[in-house]
Amino acid sequence: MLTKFPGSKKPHSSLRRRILQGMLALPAAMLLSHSALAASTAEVNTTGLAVTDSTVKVGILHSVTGTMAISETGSVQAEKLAIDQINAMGGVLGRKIEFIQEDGASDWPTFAEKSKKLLVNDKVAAVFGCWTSASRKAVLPVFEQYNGMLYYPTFYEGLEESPNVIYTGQEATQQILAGIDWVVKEKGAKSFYLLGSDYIWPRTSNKIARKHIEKLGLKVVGEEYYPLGHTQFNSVINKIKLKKPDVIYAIVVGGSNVAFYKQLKAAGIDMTKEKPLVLTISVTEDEILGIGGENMVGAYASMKYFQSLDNDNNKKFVEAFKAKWGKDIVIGDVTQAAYLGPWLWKAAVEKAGSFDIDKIKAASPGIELTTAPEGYVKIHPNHHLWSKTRIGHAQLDGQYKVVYETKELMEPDPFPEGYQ
Amino acid sequence: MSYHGFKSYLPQQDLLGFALLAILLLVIFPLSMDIFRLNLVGKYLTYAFVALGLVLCWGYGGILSLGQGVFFGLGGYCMAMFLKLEASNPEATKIQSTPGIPDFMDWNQLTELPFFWQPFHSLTFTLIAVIVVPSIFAYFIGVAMFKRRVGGVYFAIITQALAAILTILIIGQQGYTGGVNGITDLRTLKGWDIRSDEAKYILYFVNVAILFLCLFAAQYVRKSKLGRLLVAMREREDRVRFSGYDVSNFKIFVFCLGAAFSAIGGAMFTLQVGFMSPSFVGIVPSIEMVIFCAVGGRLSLLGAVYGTLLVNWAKTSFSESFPELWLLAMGGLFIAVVLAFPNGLAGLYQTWVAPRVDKWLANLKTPRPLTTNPLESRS
Amino acid sequence: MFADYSMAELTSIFAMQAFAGLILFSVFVLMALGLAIIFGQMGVINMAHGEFMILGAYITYLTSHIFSEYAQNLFDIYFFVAMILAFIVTFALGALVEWGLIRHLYKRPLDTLLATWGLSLILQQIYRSVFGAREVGVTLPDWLMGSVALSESIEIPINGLFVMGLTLIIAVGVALMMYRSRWGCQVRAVVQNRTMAGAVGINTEKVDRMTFALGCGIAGIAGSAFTMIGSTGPTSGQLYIVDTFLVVVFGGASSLLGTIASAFTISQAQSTMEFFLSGSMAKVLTLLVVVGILMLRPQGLFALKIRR
Amino acid sequence: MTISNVSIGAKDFVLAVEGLTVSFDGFKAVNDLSFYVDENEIRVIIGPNGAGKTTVLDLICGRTKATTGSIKFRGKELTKMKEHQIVHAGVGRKFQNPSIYEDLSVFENLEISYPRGRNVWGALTFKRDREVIEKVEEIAEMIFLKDLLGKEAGLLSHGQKQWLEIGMLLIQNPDLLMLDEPVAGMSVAERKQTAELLHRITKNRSVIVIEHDMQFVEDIADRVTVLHQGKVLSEGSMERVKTDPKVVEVYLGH
Repeated sequence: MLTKFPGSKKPHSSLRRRILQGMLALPAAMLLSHSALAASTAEVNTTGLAVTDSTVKVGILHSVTGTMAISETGSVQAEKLAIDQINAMGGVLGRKIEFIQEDGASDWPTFAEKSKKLLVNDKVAAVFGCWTSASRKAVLPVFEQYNGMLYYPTFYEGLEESPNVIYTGQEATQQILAGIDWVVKEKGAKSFYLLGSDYIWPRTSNKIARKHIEKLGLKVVGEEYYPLGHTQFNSVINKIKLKKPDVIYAIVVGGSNVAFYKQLKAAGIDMTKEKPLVLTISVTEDEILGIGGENMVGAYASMKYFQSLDNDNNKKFVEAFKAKWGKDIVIGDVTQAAYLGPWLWKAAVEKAGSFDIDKIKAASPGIELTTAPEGYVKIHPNHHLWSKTRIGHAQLDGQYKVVYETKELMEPDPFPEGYQ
Repeated sequence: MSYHGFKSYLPQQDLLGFALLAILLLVIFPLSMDIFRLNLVGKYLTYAFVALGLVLCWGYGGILSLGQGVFFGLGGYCMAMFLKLEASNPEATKIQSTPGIPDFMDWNQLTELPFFWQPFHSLTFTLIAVIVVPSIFAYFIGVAMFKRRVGGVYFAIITQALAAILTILIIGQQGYTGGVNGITDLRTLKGWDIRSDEAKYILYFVNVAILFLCLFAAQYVRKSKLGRLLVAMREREDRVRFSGYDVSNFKIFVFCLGAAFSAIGGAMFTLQVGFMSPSFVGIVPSIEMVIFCAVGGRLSLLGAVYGTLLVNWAKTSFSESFPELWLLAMGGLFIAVVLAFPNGLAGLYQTWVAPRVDKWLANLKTPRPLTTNPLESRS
Repeated sequence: MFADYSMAELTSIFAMQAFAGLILFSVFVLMALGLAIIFGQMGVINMAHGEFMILGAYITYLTSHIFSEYAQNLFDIYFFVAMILAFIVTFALGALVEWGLIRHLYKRPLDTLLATWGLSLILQQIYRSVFGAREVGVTLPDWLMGSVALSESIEIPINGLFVMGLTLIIAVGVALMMYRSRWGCQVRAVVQNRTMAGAVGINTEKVDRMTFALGCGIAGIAGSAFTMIGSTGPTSGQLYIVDTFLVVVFGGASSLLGTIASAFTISQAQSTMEFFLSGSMAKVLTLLVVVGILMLRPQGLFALKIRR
Repeated sequence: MTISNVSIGAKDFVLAVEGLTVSFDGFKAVNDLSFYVDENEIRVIIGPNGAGKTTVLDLICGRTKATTGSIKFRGKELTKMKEHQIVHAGVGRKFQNPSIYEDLSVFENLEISYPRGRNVWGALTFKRDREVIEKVEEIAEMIFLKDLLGKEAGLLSHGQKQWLEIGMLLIQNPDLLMLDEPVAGMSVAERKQTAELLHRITKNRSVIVIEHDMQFVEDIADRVTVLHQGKVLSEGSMERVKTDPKVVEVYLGH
């Protein structure tokens, strides 16, 4: 379970402690992984995956064309970086990772087609990919039918738990509840205006948010959805002005995001004054790049990772990422989650001592990663990650300053009781 | 004289073309491809239904619809609703707060099946609905537009707007439609697992068989007087009108027929791919389907099938090797077809290959004059 | 829904809402003007209109970079330079496209639609290769991004005012050009009778090229202006295309006045409905109403009854 | 195509045009026009360019809708009918430029005009039977195109195209035939043939002809109507019209 990053030969003392904890927790896994290193291909691969004595093939499946390419590019970069680093450390079970990249082209049926190609034709040992819920829903039956392994990076609405998927992003309750609790406690928020792009993630997330807000005895004064790609928000901004909520809870995505925040600023709502306060779960550093830091400054975001996170893991990660992809690049929540995918898979393979999907499935729950940029994460039996939720405060330079983080890891709860 | 004599609905050269296509689809592809590739071909062929409808509407009728995806989607959704209901039996959905309804309804706090989903428990109803619902929709659009003589570019843009409206509606009403995710995770048809390799083989052949039925139907229309009227209308709409025809009725008919074809394609898509998503209803796929038709040759039924196969094959292989270049290639293809080969593959075939085939056919049999129907010589 | 509010609040909200409608109106006019010229005067459907707009936006992005690198003290006025550059570049590209593509297709309007769609795909990919798949953030001078407080509760976004002013200038400019200048006279002559116009010595090819290029150039200015309110990415142009076409078609293709009237109708309907209904439904209803009216009156709002 | 003659007011007339006006954005192309056409009459309409001749035909056949006024054909009000209904009622119209289907053969051109299978179902189930073939051949003979039936219509000469269009009307056996410049662009020999053709085909129907060629007009006209600025300037036999000072003024005055 020693999953180290290159250059982390002298772990920080606290880091070492955590690694030691991890080792103590999983002595059996350690043994397995040691014995597996010497194992022959026939032993570690009983189901005919694309594994040779020296290589193992995996798939990367994201949109590099179409509207979603905007968001998915970061994930592709993160996954490639992780694969490079793993290879530099000697690969997985002594085998170098080779990746086959496919383009989902922002089109869900294409995702299904390509995932089938990766699993059936290329026999990849794992797939890192998908971004939107729709693409995941499209490929899910394929992964279940052909028994593949998908590492899915995006924060999403939950309501799903597949043995063939490891969800490396947060599900909705993890992301939402802590954020709302924080604005209520720290900022004294009493009324909320829920706003979103019109599709399943914002709608489900807002449902969870509304339930939680109402449970706290507070008020939702408006809830609204705009078609994906909508660019005119002046009317809703007027409505918001009329209702005077304490918090605008915004889950706007894609190109609409840019339009919304620019128009919000132009309409005289200065987010730094926090009247109303803007809390979002959809704007990562990636999106700010398009919106412009000056248009986003003052907003709060609630998610598990920010580029500015101050820990050694993250510093190394950011440094390596910039070294590979350019110094101006920014890293958002999903990008980091995508980076976890290959590492979690590596850990699972080593724990299982095999590339066999069924063994990876069985081995995955309980796997810990102490070297994750976001800090310590652990796979829950429901295949989601335990993770902390943080609140970031948007700065002029397009970065978030972390102003709060949950003390404990949040338990993933994809089917929240009473929130459905 | 060759002009009279009862016309054959399948003249020699067309017959040869149909036979070659049948051999390709029924023998060569199944023998040379694994089930994954064959299933892909099956998926492409569902788009060929749309392209076929477009040949009639656009190539013959001069009606360019940029909203054929609407009909493909409606057909596909009808089928998907049936399959989803079957997949959502109370046992499979017992963890839901309301077992027995599709999962996405449960997530959206629906506690009972909406009324318009009810009839989709019946396969018979579904099969009828697959064809009838889109046709009726097309009929209403057709009446509204063609009776008022909206045509050409206006029609194209209005159908495009309709595609946009329907997409927004489907995505917005996710409790009833599955929203942007579409209707996913479809498993069985009357207990028959449509995801197994065997089922995929069978569905492929069923798909090809239905495609041929549609091809024959289209060929019949093309060779009937209605087909000639369409050509006549495209050239001289006024003349047709002043020959005593209510032009709009013919347009409505051919538009509905195109819609029905598209809808069948949509239903076959759902069966073979296992889900249906609003991304087909939108503008982009609708225009892509026009290009399938244009590449094949807008006046050629067989061309529509070949064009669809070719463009999709190119798309798949291109995007596997050079995803970044795919859009450039596709854009270039659009422009090249429009500028250089307005009659597409079929046009190239007619110029370069057909004369030789004619010769060969003529040598094969006792020489006799071939029909000089200009339609055939151009299609 | 208004019971809880004071009269003053309501007044100011309505004032701002009316203003929101006007901004939307200006945005629509700006989007549609270029297309209206091309479609109305030439009968050509330019599906790449959105991509021309985005080209304008990218030019603005580049200009903002150049100014912040080399002429920080002039940054406040870079936007005007950017708009001019955007016009020049899109105008030039428009002329090139007309020469390479459109002029071969005047007799086949539906084919121009397909060819320009192909062009739009190519442009999108070029943007993606050159500027990256992510959206770019265009830094705007501070003075553009604030709002004017007319009263305590009425705030008007400056960029909205800017767009309105720009729209006014361009619309008036186009109208003057079309109806007062010699060039406009030639354009109208060519539209009405190409052969005859050629016969009396008008260089119809040149007129066509200039008309198309002008339409594209206006799209470029619009794109440049829209960096204030929207996103700039390879596929952002697609966001505008349906709305733009509907505005033009609804207005009656051959009439600039019609385009303006239709932009007004659609924008007011949409912004009012957005206020009272939810966003998605407002959009659906607006589109439905427009399509419905078009079915009743296919020639659009303003179309000349002509003798055939 | 027999229509019972029930009308009272227009009993003797095949066509009665009364008070017909159409305006295009204020410009009155046809202004309060009235005229009547008898059974089996050949009526020629002449007039300078822009007099409204073609517009009158457009109005009668329903291509343009009248602003006010009435057009009665055998007692039926045409202004309220759709184009194809007007054709069904027995009015046929030839356009100024030959309007034929160039991509179809001469045979198919005539066949499409054959008045059977005019609705969708009929067109789908239409059979090219003996009756159709005989009728097509008969008409083709009449319009001098018997030997060219298999030819693509686009390849015909200009004059042949004109004949083909006339043939397409004849095959419908209309009661009122309207011809817009049937000899324009024809050679002298073709003109003669056309005049002969017209005489032959007008045996049992009324014909309205628009024509500029005065020789041709004299050859065929029973009566002549001179239009000017959308109004009837003069009407009567060719002799009378030719000597009408108003007509001379209009034709020679400018």
